[in-house]
Amino acid sequence: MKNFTRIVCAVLALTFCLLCATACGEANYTANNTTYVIGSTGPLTGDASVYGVAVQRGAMLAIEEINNAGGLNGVLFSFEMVDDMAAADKAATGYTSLFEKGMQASIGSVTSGSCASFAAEAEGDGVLFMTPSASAENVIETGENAFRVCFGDAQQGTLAADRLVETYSKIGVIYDTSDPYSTGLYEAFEAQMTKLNKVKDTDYFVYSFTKETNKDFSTQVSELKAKGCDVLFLPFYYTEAALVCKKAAQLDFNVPVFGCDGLDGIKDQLDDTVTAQVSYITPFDVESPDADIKAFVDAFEKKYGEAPNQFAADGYDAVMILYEAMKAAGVNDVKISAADLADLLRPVLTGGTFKYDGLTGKGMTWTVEGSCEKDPQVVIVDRD
Amino acid sequence: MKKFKLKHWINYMILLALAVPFSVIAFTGTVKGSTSLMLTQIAYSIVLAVSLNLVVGFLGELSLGHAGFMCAGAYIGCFTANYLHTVIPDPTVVLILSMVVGGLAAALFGFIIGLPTLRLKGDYLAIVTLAFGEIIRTVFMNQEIFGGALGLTTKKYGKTLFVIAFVMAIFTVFVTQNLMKSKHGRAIQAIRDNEIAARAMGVNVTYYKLAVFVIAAFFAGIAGVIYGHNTTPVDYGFFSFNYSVEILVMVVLGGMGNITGSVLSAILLTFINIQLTTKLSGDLAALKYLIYALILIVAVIWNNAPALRKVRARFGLQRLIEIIVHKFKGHRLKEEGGMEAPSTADWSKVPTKIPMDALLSTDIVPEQSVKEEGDKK
Amino acid sequence: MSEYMLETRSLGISFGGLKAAQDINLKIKKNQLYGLIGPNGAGKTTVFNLLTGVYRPTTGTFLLDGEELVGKTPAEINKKGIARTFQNIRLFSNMSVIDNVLVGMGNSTKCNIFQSIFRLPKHFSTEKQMRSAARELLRVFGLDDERRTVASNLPYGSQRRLEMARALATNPKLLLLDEPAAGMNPQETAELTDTIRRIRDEFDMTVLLIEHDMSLVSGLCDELTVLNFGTTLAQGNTEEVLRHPDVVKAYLGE
Amino acid sequence: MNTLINGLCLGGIYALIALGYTMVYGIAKMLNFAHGDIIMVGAYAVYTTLALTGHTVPAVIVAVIVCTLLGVLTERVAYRPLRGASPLAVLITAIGVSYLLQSVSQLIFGAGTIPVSIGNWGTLELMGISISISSLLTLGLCVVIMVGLSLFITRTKAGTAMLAVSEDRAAASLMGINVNGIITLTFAIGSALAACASVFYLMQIPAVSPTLGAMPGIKAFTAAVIGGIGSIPGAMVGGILLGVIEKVCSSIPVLAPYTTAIEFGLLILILMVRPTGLMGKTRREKV
Repeated sequence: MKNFTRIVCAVLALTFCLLCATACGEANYTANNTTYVIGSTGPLTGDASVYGVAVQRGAMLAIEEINNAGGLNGVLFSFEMVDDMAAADKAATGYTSLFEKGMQASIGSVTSGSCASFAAEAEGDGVLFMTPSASAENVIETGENAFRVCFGDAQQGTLAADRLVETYSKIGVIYDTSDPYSTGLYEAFEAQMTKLNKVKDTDYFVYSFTKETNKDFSTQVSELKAKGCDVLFLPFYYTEAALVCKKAAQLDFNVPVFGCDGLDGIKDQLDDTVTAQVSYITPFDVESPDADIKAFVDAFEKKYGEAPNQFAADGYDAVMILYEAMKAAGVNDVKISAADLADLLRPVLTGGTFKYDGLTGKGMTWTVEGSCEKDPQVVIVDRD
Repeated sequence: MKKFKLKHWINYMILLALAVPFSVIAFTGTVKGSTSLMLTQIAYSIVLAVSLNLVVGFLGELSLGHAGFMCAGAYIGCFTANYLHTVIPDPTVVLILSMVVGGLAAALFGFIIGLPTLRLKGDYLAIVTLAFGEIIRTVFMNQEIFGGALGLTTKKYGKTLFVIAFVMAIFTVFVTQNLMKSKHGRAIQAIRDNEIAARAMGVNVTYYKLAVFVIAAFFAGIAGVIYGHNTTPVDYGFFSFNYSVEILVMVVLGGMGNITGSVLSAILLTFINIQLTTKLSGDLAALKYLIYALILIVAVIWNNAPALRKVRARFGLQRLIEIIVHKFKGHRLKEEGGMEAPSTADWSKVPTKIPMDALLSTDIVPEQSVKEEGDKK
Repeated sequence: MSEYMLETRSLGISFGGLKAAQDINLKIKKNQLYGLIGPNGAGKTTVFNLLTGVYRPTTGTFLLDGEELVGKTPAEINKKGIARTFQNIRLFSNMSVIDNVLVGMGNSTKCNIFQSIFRLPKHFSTEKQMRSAARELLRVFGLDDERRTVASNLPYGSQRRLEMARALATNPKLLLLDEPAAGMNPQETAELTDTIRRIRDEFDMTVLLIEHDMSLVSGLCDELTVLNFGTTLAQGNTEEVLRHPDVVKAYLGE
Repeated sequence: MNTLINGLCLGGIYALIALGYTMVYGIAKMLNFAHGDIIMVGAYAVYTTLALTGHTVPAVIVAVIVCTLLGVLTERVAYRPLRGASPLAVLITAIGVSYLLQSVSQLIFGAGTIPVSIGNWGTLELMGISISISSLLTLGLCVVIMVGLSLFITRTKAGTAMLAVSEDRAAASLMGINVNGIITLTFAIGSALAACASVFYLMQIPAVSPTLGAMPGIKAFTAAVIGGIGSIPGAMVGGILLGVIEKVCSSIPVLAPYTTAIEFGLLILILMVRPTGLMGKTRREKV
């Protein structure tokens, strides 16, 4: 028995040493960089993967464009993305692995829940990020280095309320109580409706669902039909919204459907049974005559064989903003640490003189809190 | 002086081997953020796996709601921590206090869930624990004070969290191991092996079943608080049935009723999991669940299939360890048969009767044994 | 001190309409070896289940050493002093032989769950005491050498003996043996007879046993009760009972 | 009223799935946790055949064949080696099979939700309420299948053999019934029912994803337990009860977020009062 014990001890001791060797890492992860590394996490699998993949493609396109133009003072850019499956804990793990791969600036996470987690990690290391699409209010509240490209939930919800009351008198609302994006939009919508002196259950009717009951919408739709609503407001993601549309068509309830940017992508999910008009708020219009947008759409279609959605444009913009800001700040050191870079970029972004004309809005500027001020370039996309 | 027994100390040795060098690094220099995250996850996985093993491996009841206890601990513990941060400046004190609160809260839930176990068994109990787990997380998600759908925002503890997490892992192993190697542990295992006989031997089944659920829930709650200090926000989606199954996979892989096995498989699976998450992308991520699925199926069939009993006795891990130990001891190996040691992963009801007895039994025909006969045909 | 160790007064139970046992009146004196026999389905094991609290009697009552035990749980009844073995062996099959016995000893020692977890001195003293008592008991049954074997790996006869040892470990006043000789060959049965006598003498025990093997019963028991269809057919001195015409008829047919 | 019809319709689907659970439990004495995922595979089969042929009828046939084969295969490979082992070991294997099916589908079809275009026959106006034809069809066919199944079990030789096996496996095998064959047949029928359920499911919810079967699976499992697992009328009652409750909850805004909690709460409540469900038989372990 003695011998056996000894051997076990020896094996354990050996593991000790091996583990120690791998764990000792100095804090300067950017020392070996030969390109500027921009990192991001997003859902590349799962129900929200359309957004993650779109952002990834948009960002890659931006990187390509920058590099083709010679990078920044001759130094190229690279982009790394880790799959977080829209889960907070995976976003944190993803963040640390990116950080240790030498990430210098980031476009954060794609979805709100994981971006909150990402932001908390980034705050500790002083990494600046510009999220393309995490719209929950708490995402940019974590610290001074958190910025975003898209509108916040509050802005969209308010806008939706304003638009809808213009044309419709009985608004049917369905929302997901278990999703931060959906509840954020709904709360803003409700607040605005109250401000507009609209009364719940006479001017608008609200039903809800959760992640566990997000498949069968027959009750919600038939109840709203019975109430005689003349429009459906669906502040959630397109997969579920498509199911609502189909259920409504099945029940012969063909009122217009209105949503926010989460509805981007719904086109592919609908078939010809759905005759209702579907429209949503988005700052990006694929068919815009704008030259920049045309160029982007063409390049995107050429590379990926399909038209970009708003998230691709957001991802593109986010990378471009970082690039422009780095240019404006005069960054000239490929081995600059993330925290130092953040200290350079922050004053530029919030200084007031830096403006960015992007695909998702003209004249973007950023508040100290990190939210984006841009012309409310709202497009209502009608399905063909 | 008593003889040094490796099997009493091996768990502590493994945990210390993992925790001590990194702690030294963490306190003297800098430890990588990813290493710290991974170690914390490993530590709370160990806490979860060992405590679930208490229920599944030792008490013999399948619990599919372990993540639910973790959820209760995470929400209540971290909520307390958020408040305590405003009163107590030292984060370590806050962490420890919140772990106690979170653990006790989860233990309360464990008590409530333990109650139906007194009337239910097997499959029925499994579905009830699953249901309770779902109820717990749904209820917490819908509370505005816990952040609603946004999740509960928590204050991260920092890179040395894993040190405390490992202290808790060691504490969990300490409690579980000492409990099992006492008269109470024997009573609990007796309930698993034969509840009717245990009752007849004066074992207070009610008391022990509740105690096991409460203790297991307490540790799951602590794991939840550690999770909450490691990841923000605390998101209800994390504590789904899938996570309960992940913990179950650790227990099954490590061997039912085998603490060392649980510790090792928790370390291994967490490590693999993190590697897969950061390395695999796209739909290949499904490979992770494919691996889990194969582990579950193969491990369970290997350990339980009646037809494989002989093969197991000859080639099983237990036999392998015996061969190694015997080699070192210099003893000659005992011949074949009767080699399955007490704490094996073998969980099956080994038929204790010979067929003769079924034929000779004269009173009420013992239903079970006849069935087993029938099954073999 | 009551005159009888066990006394049942018109004990009976019915499942739905079926009267599995009715009007059972046993009177067992201290230190007696008492037999309960009867053909298949006569309700013998049902009586054991009533006496150990597995079933609750629908009529009647029973007293152990003058104390009424009806309505108590199996664990409580065990603590009061009735221990049993099972017709279809119910060992803790994945536990070692000594652990099986130690489970039986659990309730006679006082050491709470916290004392055990935190390894307070009380834990060590009780463990030591229990272990030596368990070894003692195993020695009596010739199982001490196999104390580390997993119970399910024991040969059949040893499993039967272990069941008895485990039952005795709970320190009972009355021991109920359910077909201890089932499946044994004549030689093993002879040894068993010897063991049961030794139990009575060394542990100062009262034993009630169900058995089919008439040689065992006639060689061992002072008194018998014969059951048939849940009712008492005959009762009294072994030799007289075995000669009772109803009993002969029940066993051999007309 | 609308809610009630929606509930009945969903309940019918749950009941069909629950029948699969309950039959397998009654006869093989195991909980086939992977049953929900067989529905998912069925749905993918429907989707693929629809995409290839464009017709509903071959899609249904292919789905039934695929599911039946899959059910028999899982029984052979994963469950039969464990016959006679602890029921919990079997349950854990079943969970493993469930994960296996999900991850394999994800590797083949991707994790995303794919829309399926299957039957929209408009609505029927009846006394001021509009009911979609597909709901009526679902409800009607569910009833037909259930009645057919009951007849099969009580009137045919194979059916009575099933009953015999579920009563007492040993006795049945002594009577010359091929127990393994009957168990395989049970899995086949249960899986074929799952295939039917997948078609009805797609009529109500026209989209497939690898996790499609998980929730309906757990819900139907709950329904089977509520009704008393092993009892066929119990599965029907349980399924319909659960479907109606789910729909009633989501029609009341205050309760909607708690829908799942309420359903599971009901399960626990019923099990506390009747540990074997509403119509389950109590089995006592012989001592």
